[in-house]
Amino acid sequence: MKYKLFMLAIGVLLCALPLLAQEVEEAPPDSMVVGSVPAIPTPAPVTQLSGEDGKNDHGHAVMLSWELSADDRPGDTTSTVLSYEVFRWVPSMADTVEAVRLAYEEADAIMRSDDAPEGARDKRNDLRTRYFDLLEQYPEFYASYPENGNWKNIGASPSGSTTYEDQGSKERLASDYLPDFCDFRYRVDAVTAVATIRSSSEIFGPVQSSGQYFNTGRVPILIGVLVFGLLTLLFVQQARGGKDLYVRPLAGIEAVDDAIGRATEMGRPILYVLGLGSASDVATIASFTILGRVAKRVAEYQTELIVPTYDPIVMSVGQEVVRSAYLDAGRPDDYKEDTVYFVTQSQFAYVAAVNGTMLRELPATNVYMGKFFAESLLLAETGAVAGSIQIAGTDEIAQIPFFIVACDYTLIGEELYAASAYLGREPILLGSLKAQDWAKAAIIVFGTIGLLAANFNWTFFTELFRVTN
Amino acid sequence: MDLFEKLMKLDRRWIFLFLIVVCVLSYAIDFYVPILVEPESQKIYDYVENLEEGSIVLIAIDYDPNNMAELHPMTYAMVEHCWRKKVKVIFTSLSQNGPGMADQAIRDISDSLALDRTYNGVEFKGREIVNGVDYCFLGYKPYYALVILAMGQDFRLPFPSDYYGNPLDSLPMMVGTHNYGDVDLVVDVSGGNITDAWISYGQSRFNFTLALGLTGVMTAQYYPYLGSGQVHGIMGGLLGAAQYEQMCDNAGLAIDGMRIQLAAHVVIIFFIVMGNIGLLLERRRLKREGGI
Amino acid sequence: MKRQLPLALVFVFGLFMVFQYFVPHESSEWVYEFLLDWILIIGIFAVALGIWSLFRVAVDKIKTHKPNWGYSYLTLLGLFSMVVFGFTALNGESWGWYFPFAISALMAIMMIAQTMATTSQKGLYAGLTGLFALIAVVIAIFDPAWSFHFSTAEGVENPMFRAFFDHILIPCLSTMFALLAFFIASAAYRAFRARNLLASLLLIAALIVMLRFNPWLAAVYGDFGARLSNWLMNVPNMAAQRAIVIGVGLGIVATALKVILGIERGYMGKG
Amino acid sequence: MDFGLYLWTTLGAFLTLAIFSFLYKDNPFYKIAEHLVVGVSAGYFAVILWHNGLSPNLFQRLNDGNWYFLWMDSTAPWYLIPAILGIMMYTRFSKKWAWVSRWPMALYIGIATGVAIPLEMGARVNRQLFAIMERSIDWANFFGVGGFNLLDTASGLSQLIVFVGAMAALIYFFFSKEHTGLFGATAKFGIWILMIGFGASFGYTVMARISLFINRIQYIDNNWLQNGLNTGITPIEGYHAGYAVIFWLVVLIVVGYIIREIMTYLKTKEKSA
Repeated sequence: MKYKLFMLAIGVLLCALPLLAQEVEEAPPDSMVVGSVPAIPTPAPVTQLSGEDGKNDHGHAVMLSWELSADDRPGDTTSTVLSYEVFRWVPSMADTVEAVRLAYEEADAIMRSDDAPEGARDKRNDLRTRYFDLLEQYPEFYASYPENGNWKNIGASPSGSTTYEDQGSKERLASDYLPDFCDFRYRVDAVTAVATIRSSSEIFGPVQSSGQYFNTGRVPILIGVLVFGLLTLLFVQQARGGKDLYVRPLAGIEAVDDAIGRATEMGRPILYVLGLGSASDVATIASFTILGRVAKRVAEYQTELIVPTYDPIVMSVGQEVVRSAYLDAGRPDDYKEDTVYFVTQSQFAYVAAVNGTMLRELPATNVYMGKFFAESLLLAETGAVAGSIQIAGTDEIAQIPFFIVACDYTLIGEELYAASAYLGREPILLGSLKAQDWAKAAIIVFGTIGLLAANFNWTFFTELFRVTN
Repeated sequence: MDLFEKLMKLDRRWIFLFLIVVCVLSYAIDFYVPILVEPESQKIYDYVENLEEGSIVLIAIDYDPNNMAELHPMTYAMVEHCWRKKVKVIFTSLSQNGPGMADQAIRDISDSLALDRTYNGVEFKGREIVNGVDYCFLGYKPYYALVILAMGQDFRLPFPSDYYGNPLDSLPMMVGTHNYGDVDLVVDVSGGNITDAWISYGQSRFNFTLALGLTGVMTAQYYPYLGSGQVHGIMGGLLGAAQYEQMCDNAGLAIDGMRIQLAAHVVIIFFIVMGNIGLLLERRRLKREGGI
Repeated sequence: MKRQLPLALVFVFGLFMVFQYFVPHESSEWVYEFLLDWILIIGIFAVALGIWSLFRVAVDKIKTHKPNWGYSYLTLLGLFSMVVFGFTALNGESWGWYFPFAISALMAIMMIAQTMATTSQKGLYAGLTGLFALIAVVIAIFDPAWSFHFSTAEGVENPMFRAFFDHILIPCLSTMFALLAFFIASAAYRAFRARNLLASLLLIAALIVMLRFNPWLAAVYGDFGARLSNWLMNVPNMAAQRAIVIGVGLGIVATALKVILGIERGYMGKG
Repeated sequence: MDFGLYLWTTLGAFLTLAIFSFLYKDNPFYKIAEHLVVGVSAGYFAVILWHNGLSPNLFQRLNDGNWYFLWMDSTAPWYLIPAILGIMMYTRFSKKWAWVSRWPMALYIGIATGVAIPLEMGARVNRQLFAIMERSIDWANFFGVGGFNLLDTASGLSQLIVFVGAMAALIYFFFSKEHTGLFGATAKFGIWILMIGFGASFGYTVMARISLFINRIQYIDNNWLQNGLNTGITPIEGYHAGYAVIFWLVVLIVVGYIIREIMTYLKTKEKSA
């Protein structure tokens, strides 16, 4: 918790610092001088300033680090250093470049306005070309150090911190663009409560920034994905070879078939809710597979199916799924385009409409599969009023309790993803369940070893799983 | 069919009706809710209660209109308590929409202070609240972590002048008031992660007494700090606000809301208990019938 | 072509996105951001399909006189009012002929719907459509008080757009949300019965945490209740969440892998 | 409050009560509110998506924000690709060409699932696994920090329960192994932990949900009743409009009853005719 807090705070600080730099610039240092503050001795400068290209990034960033000033002792209220100001040597041509950029922005705005004069577009394009040409020359400008340039405050770090990331934008048209492959030089000032009382460190440089082609901090994830992918392929292959795989029965899934039968007997429709996710949520994609099975069964029994949707893409994919299912069942003529229809993209308006549908159509069965948020209980309770059998499945942890309370069957978290494999009883799909089980077993084993390792201080083992960045 | 059997098969609409009637009635009728004060909010009250006249409390209004319902009552109760005790208050606001909240609170509470009131049997004469004497509103500055750190050196660093543009040294109460060392209590009323910064940048560095006013959903997350002593007291959600109002004997919005909250709660729990008793009786009856 | 190409597209783009995650370089990020824009843009284009579906279902209801068909007019009216208001804005303080325009434009659209819905009097409604459209166009041409805005978002500041948002949308949506207070009560009543061990555990844990917030009942167990409920939230609840998160993570990765590898084709209607 | 605004507020209050009437049963008032809000919200989101989504992400890139230049002189002409893909979605209007719309859909799903794989692996699996390993169990304070205190969430025992509980719950999610013997017993313990967790999180939400209802009561009271009936009286001071709420509720019920009577009368007349 504390660690998390600390990282959060540091993160917030890092984001805020570049902006603070401008803040500091705007207010001249003199206004900070307060008469009643007692005289402060000049603090000791920071030592061992060093910098390197930001690791595992897209470039445009330099990571600086230093040793605390002797007058900055964390926890000691008598220490005088309040913050560290970071300076970079900036060539004077940078001002010209910025001026061209501003001129470009202005020309761009003029061109976009309703009453753009003749030739506005050409003027803008010229400025743009000129600006990009200037950017190309940045390495030369920086190489002219120490001629034709001066030190510029680029940000500040609170006392007690020993690092600062000089991070610029990668967008060439942004005002805080930081060019790659330039020889940067840095200096850090230890600043006291009186901004004029400060001391500068030695100058560090040159250092260049550049982007990397491989993020070494994410190796554990890569290994995880590769191993898990191979396991899945292996078990799918095994299943394809005809190996019989056992799967434990899941009540919620067995209920689906019964529910469709019940609906047919009662002559009432089945309501299938795909949830509030978009088609880019994997939960919704899993739900499509289940919808396909349900629709096929529905087509065979010639029951009515109602699928109100929340997202237009989900609607389009859903229509495709249901149409194919009717085709597979050999009843393409029974398919109606409006089986899957769009309601609205507003959470509670959607719920209002679906709730109304439930009480008017009185479906025999309601199936909720996918992503659900606060509306879960609104839907499930209304469904209970309508007397429908309800089957739910979601991976949203906060909503599972409500479904458990209000529905007859609930697929908890991972079971939703297993459901599509279960319903088909196709060996290929079941193969991946086996892979998931192996992965869980591996997690239990690694977790146990890791806990032991933490207790015996075998940090090397824990570090194997650390993901940075 | 006895009562419990009926209850077991009760239409939910009776529950709804019951809930609506009870809620609307408890909103309309001003009845007394005995509020049990929990130690974590009692501690804050006691601390303020024991402050001497002329002490200074810093209240950080770090919430926006979204969390107003839960957090505004806390601010109202605390500030009124302080001012009635002639304790001075410094307001800051490290969330963007905070100044509006603070401004509104200051105006409303000043109006209330103009009236004679009796709280907990003590009579307080109405008095005028003067900017610079009774309070100072520093205003809003972005990058809260840096502001919190800078205020540890001197309030004048981040806020050379107050929200209304007066230089701090021109305000009588700020003369000689420089940093957290001159403040007796810091209260952070917040609906977001600014609280984390107050703990890790403010309290753990400058070691002042910190009290928190939080939304109900956040409360469980900050209990560990109570145990470690970093936080002196916590007011959690509407309940915490109501407790503070109760201790001050100054019923306000929180106790108003508490009446409904309480009524609804009792109704829900009543129905749960009845349902379970009904279940038990039914089971016993089935067993008896099965035995025969 | 019809079935194989989509699968190939899923495979190629999916695999690219998987490995892009491990390449922080600018060029890889550029492609990543560009592809995410594809998703966004395809999604927004599809909104027209959604609106079309909503429109057609409403018109169909009116046409076949399904139960409650009359209310469908309200849906259409609400939908197209927002569209008309959202793309027009006043140029100054004066309303000018804005309301006559808005009403005739809306009527024109409603008459289109009516023409589609009616079976017998198509000619009449088509004529009315033309008439209202003509009025709207004439006002639009000659009235300087307001204008259309498609490329900039002035319409969002239109007072009528704001009023519909503040006084129709917000009250309805937040009331719908507030119904939860009742549903949570009835769900608790129905489900919190100690039928078996699992139901009892659910009931007891919920009651402990609920009672902690009740000012009266808190008197019975005071501080203990607060600590117990905090313990429940931070220990067993934390364990449950951790397990579910891991399980869901594996489920997502497995499903996504199957989709990319073409093993699971359910989303194309092929299981 | 000026009259126009008062009318709008009355509409808001009416819709609020209309939606609450759903608690009794489905009725004409609810149907009015429901159908209206579906239309208005769909229109609202269409407009917002146009202005905030399509306009900056596509049009401004293709035509530099100016409608008349179109894409010919664009600085980012490659944005024609998603535009074409988006238009391909419209082949769904034709039966013959509908299959073309599968391409953008396939791209959509391919890109989305590809993004999800490493992201979910990292955020859910790796991160949680690391969180399990990161902290050693506090053996020194096994029964609570500074003394015997079983309810201390930082105690070694609590940490151990979190670990064991999470592992047992994971075992519950095993699909390909029968839940029997020791394995079954652990899985059973796992489902207990899950249920306790669900119960706690349900109980934690109750209070927040009731606050939503309080908020609605205050909306009707402060924004509508007090402003409309007694202008000039501030919401907090003196006047308690709760009685007025009851009054209006009664009025609504009576009016609703009369309307219902009329409707049934008309229906029977229709039938007899």
